[in-house]
Amino acid sequence: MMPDATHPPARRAAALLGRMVLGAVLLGPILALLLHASSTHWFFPRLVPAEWTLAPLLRQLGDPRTRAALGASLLTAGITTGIALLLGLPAARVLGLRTFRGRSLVLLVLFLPNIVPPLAIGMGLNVLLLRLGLAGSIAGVVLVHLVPVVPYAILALLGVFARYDEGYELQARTLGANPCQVWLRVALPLLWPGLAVAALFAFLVSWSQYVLTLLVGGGQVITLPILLFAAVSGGNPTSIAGLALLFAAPPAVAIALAVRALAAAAGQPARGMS
Amino acid sequence: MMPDATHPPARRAAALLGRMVLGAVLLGPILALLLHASSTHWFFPRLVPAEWTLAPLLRQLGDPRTRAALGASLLTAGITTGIALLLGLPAARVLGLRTFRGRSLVLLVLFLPNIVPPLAIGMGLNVLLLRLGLAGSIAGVVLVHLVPVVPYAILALLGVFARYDEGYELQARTLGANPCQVWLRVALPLLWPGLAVAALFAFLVSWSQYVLTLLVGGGQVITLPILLFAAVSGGNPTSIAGLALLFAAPPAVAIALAVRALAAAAGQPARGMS
Amino acid sequence: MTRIALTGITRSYLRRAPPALAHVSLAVEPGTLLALLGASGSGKSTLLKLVAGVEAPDQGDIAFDGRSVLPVPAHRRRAVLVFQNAYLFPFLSVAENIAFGLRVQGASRATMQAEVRRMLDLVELPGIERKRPAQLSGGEQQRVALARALAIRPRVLLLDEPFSSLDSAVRHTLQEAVRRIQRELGITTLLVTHDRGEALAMADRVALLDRGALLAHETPQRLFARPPTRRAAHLMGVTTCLRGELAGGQLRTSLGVLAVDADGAPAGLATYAIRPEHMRLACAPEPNALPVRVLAETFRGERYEYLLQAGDETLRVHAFQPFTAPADAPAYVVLPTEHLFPVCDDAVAPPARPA
Amino acid sequence: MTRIALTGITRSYLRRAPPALAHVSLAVEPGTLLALLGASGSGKSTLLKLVAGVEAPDQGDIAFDGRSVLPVPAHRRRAVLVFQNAYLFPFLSVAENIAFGLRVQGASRATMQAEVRRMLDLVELPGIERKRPAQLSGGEQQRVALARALAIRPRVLLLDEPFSSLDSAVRHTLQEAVRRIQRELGITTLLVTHDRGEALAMADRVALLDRGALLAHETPQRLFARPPTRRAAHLMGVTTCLRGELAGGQLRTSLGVLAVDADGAPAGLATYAIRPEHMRLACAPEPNALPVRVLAETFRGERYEYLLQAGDETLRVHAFQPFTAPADAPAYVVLPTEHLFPVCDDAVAPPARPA
Repeated sequence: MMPDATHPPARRAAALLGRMVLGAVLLGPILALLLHASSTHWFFPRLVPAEWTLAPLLRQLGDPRTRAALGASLLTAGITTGIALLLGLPAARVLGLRTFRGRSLVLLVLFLPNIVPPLAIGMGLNVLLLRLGLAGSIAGVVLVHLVPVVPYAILALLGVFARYDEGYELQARTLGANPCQVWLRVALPLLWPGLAVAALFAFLVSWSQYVLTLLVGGGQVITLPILLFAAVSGGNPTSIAGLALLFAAPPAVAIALAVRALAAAAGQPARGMS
Repeated sequence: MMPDATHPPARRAAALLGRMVLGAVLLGPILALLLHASSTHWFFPRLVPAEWTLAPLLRQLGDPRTRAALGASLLTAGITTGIALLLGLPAARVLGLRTFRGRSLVLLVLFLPNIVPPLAIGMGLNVLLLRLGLAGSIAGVVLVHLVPVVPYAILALLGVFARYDEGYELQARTLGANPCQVWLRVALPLLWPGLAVAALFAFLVSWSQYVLTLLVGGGQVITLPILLFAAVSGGNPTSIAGLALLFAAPPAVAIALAVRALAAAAGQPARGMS
Repeated sequence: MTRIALTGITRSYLRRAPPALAHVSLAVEPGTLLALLGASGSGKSTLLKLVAGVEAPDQGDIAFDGRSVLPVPAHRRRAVLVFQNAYLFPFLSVAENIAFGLRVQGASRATMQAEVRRMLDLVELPGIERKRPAQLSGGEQQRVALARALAIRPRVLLLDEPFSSLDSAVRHTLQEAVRRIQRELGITTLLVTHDRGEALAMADRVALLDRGALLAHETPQRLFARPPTRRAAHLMGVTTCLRGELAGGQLRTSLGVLAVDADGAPAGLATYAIRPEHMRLACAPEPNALPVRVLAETFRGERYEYLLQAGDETLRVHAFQPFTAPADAPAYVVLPTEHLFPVCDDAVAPPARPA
Repeated sequence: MTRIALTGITRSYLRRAPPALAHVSLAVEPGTLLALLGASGSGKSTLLKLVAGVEAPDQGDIAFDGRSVLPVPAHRRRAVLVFQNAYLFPFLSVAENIAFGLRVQGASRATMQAEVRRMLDLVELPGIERKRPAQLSGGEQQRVALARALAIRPRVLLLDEPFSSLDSAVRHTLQEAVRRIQRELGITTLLVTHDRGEALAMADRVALLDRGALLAHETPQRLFARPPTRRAAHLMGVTTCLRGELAGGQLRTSLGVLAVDADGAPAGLATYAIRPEHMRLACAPEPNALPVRVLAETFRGERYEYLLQAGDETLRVHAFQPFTAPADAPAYVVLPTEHLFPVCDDAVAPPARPA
């Protein structure tokens, strides 16, 4: 078979498509929000706002409620990410490196919580958490976030392990590396890019939870999406846009960085992950 | 290398794990909801309700608002699924069958809309749809649903195409099958199980949308999740449970069927997809 | 029985890379089997795809019985491919697989049944109509794939390394079966292979491909005994090529003077080659012997391999018996005149395609 | 120089399937190279993993110089594996790769630098310290992998098909290099291969493995010329085994009577084998000739293969010259007494492991 799949025009077209989608998805909404947030008078049918000012945006950032919500969001997403990686690494290793008959089944089941309406799961879990006294606490919110986050972490890590060759570890062992050295000097450098992507995925999925946080947090755990949605109900467009920008900017930056890192890695010749 | 990966105990353990997770995820919440919906008096610390009756549940089903929401949900999810498959098939074919340098990048970008807070995207798109006059219509809701649904459809189809060998099509062509016969007699039978799973994924992701529907539907497109969330705010536990059951039951049934079909396919010797 | 003629076939995949096939012209006589022999990347599979019609050449023409088939789409060419992977449709039974080509043409049920039985008899697997492909061994799958290909009465049979995933015993039996069937039906066949022995054993003629160029198109015996160029000789396993001044039936090389069969070749610089198994080690000088030092002896079962130093060249000699001479005794390698044959220097790379 | 002794090694992966290795006992003399020859599934790679310590046997003992190494974990055994895939760490330079084993032992910077240079000289790749693995060719990668393995001064070198992904010219050069280095350092080496020629060419002794059982453990020449059992003979390429009644130096088979070298063997049922290249076709009867019908002649380049019918058996004969006899003239196959050798019938399958 000839490698016509590596046709440069096709590759270039794919890269261009990627950039365009990336641009549209990341920059479009943020630009719109930025326009909203920095304007005071912007009504149909004007294409750009009549006046510009950063004052509303800065006012939003100075609000202690906003800062508290930012803290709660960072804390929840951070802890959730850490636990999800710890749980996901061994699971993804088994699922990615071994092939057994029920594998596709296990994967489907793993992913169910993301497919099954989160409302149904959230409410089912809420009954449990209420009885455990964890409802309304960060711990409870983290526990509930793990339900959709762990599958994402496993999914991201699966891709890494699908290309991971245990032979490197075997090789290192016979060269005299003890298990700890094998992990630090061989497995970690090989898995590093994939781990970073998985952490990013996990963080973002947790960061953007709204329904589950609301259900389990019961109005006591106020994360950014909760605050944002409250503002949406309130109806002040400038305040909404400010919060939305705050909410969307860190993920956008993180993703842009990850994409650049991945693109750089893709430019290098074959490594542990390509 | 010895195929110690196909070790029967490991396989059995994995299958058992799968069943347990499946049971916990699917049946747990539904059982809790069923108890709620069929009870009138159930308060802490009782483990089971004091009284049982199906009357509230049946009353809920007779409500015309419930029926209208059910119709809107089915319509939206159905159309979205159809379009997502039509868009996803060629995209997944290219991404799954060709390997090029930027491939992992394109995949990451494709999946961004599911990772990036949907709120940010929804609000960005809302501005656009408002200007197009599509806000508040089923068409607008479908368009917005496509943003998270298409990537899921592509992801599901990617798995199919990763194991798809175009050689079968080449073989059929040289045996005298015209392009239409190649598609109907070869590609479709090979892709069928994967297509079904992709459709299921797409339907469920659309079916369970809440935030995007609310943002773009603007209170005019009332799907089941919207009605359910309104009921949650209202606070009548029996009504909530009834709606939640209605909302969670069809996906649960569909997933159970898909899992059984996949398990049966996995039991057979290697086919187009294993 | 169909005659295939390829004329000036060129096919490029990448714009700036050398073409996969460059200016290849070949004719395959009706009812014969032509082996396309080459390493991976030689363009042999590309050639097969062009004949099948699943790809189109950039330049050149492909004709069956004198009529160009370039305008004919793959599904109407009746040129069937059989691959290394048998590509039996997993959702169909063996009978349904064999009948596939007839079914898409709209043949009747009775025709299909009769044809399936006939084809299964032909490939010596009677009675397995109802089995599923997954229940068959690798060799059986290839036989069914062959039956399926032959069921549509193809004009041309295209075999793309059909034996290379089979173990050697099954491979040999299947090679014999394919050769028997091909001769019985008199079907014009192209066989792509990277296995020299397979090409020599099965083909009426062998086309040697190298990096998109046709190096030789010969009968197996002639190609093996007298490859025409240095590169062709190398691909046929010749490791010794001696360059020297040819005059009066003698080749003056840097290693010594050899009597060769000049056969009317003009005097001047010439290159002669010899197969490793045609050289012989000796303890005493004789005609056409060169003094050598034995660097290494390797036992490889069927033969012994000797690595020799002659002047500043190393030679490899294959012998069927070990060479037993006292250490430090002088050794000679004999290059018999009847086994030395002239080779051309390689043609320069084919000219780039005119824009 | 380390002596390896394996005693009664058994290893099972699946509870109800036959074991990957059953009761294998082997000794490797210090400084020698033992080839483990077998098809896939013969257990040869498993054996290597057990010696390396990355897997443990179910039964039996592995000793280096008389001391059991079973309690020693893989990273302290100093038994280094080199795989078909070179497994060079892609995030390290060539020098860092070679120094890996020394670094995890805590060697000094100067030691590592000196050792890297020494090893690169040994594998004939001086000066490539700063290159990245991805910049090397397949053969160079294998050389670096070898250098990395040798840098820790291993007691035992374990080579798992290290040449099988290389093309034949590179493979031959690397085989010679490995053999030279192995002899120079006098390092006890196990080489796993499925390539008969490679095993015969490189090894001091060859262990023939088949479905987990050790069939033979011999020098290459003896194993090739006199495989001890039918199955071993089959694996060494012998296709003709004749069973008959042995009496007074004569074997009475269903095809005829053959004079054989009985050499004190008891009279009674016996099986004699002969290599396909040791038989010869003839036009007239002579001693030890059987009448045959020539079914097919196949030209395979280095040799001609004849498929013969003798009684109701088919024989395969390899000849280096074509057999030219008039069609329909009687033909005979000659089985020279000096090439007929007795083979044992195969041992019954090893007994199941006592529970």
